[in-house]
Amino acid sequence: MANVTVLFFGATADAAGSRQLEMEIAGDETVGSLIPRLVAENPRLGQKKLLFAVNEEYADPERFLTAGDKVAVFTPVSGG
Amino acid sequence: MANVTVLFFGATADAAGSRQLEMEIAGDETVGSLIPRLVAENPRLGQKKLLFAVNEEYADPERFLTAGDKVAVFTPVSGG
Amino acid sequence: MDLIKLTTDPIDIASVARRVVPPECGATVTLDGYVRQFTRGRETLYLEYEAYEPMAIKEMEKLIEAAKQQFEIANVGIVHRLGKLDIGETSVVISVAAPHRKPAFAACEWLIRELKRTVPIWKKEVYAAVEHWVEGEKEL
Amino acid sequence: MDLIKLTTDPIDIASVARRVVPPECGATVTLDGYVRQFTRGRETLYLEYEAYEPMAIKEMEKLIEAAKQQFEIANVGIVHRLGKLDIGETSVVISVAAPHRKPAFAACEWLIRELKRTVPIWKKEVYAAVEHWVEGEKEL
Repeated sequence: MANVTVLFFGATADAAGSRQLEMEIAGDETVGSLIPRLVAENPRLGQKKLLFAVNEEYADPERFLTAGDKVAVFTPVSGG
Repeated sequence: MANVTVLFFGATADAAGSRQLEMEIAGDETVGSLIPRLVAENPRLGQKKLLFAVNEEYADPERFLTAGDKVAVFTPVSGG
Repeated sequence: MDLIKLTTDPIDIASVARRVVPPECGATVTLDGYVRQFTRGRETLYLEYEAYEPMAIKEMEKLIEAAKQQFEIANVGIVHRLGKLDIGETSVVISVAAPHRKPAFAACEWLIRELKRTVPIWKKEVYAAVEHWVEGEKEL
Repeated sequence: MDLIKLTTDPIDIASVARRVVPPECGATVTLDGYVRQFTRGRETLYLEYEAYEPMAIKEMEKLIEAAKQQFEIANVGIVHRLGKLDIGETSVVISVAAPHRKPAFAACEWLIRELKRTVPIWKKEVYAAVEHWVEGEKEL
């Protein structure tokens, strides 16, 4: 059974009510296929423009996931 | 008898061997008419590109002088 | 020597600006970004910054690398504050040292624009009665 | 509040940069000019700066006035060092605070270029064996 770690920051952490969780992935799981599952549990996430990173690098929704990946889900950045 | 004060800075002070001197002016004296007299006494001044100020404002050689004026004679600036 | 740092301590801009100076340089351009009291007429009480720290460090390293490819510059320092910031406190300092000042200005301006676009840091603005996370920066 | 100063003391760039910050601003851009060790391959031992002080102050006031006409900026600080400066020491600091960073960058770059062109200050470069007053600045 393969798991990934999902990380939230700022507005997505508020929406998800947590900063980190573990999710089980299927063999052909992508970043994009993970999102509806996250939104189903945390509807407020669905109202936001989301960006993704896998293992600390920006990633497209098409990116395939493998066991142990760290998937970060966040809104457009606003540092500076 | 009307006098002006001539001020030198940096390279012009080195060339003139002084930082300040008094000069008598004629009734129609200009900045430009003063210069040959200064160069005659300090030939090294004649080798330099010179800029002028009268009473702390940039002035053209055509500028007429009156008693008590402070005439600054200097090379192009190099601050910063 | 480059400098990249995320810190919850106040940032001393001179320590960033002077840190990046090498002997062949003559100019350092520094951007000091700080907490504005009034934004679109609304009064901010304070800000909170949060980062995805390891990724933010990596993204800042990439920015410095890219800036050195594009501009004739020597060293770059980027320090970003995290946590709670009061009005007027510095949130980010970017210093660029270069032999000549023109590329230092150009690189510093490019770096702050790209930092606001790519480095995973988020700002929460806290007003008198409400607070919200800023999702993307308008002024790119 | 603007700041104009000529000083023989070392310049702390943070004290200039932070002095000009008003509550409606969000960015200060600072140019830190300092003594380069090598210029065109030649090693500088130290520099000496001299000013026509009252006129230099007036010219800096005019520059700040002109910058405020052209750019959307709030406050400007210009501090120029005089006397003997060792390698790496700051000769000039120009800080421009603005509500938004773009005009701050543009104004700071304009101010240093104009300062080098118009403010009556002269630099003497002292090398290992020779010294000469710099008459006009090449890099305008």
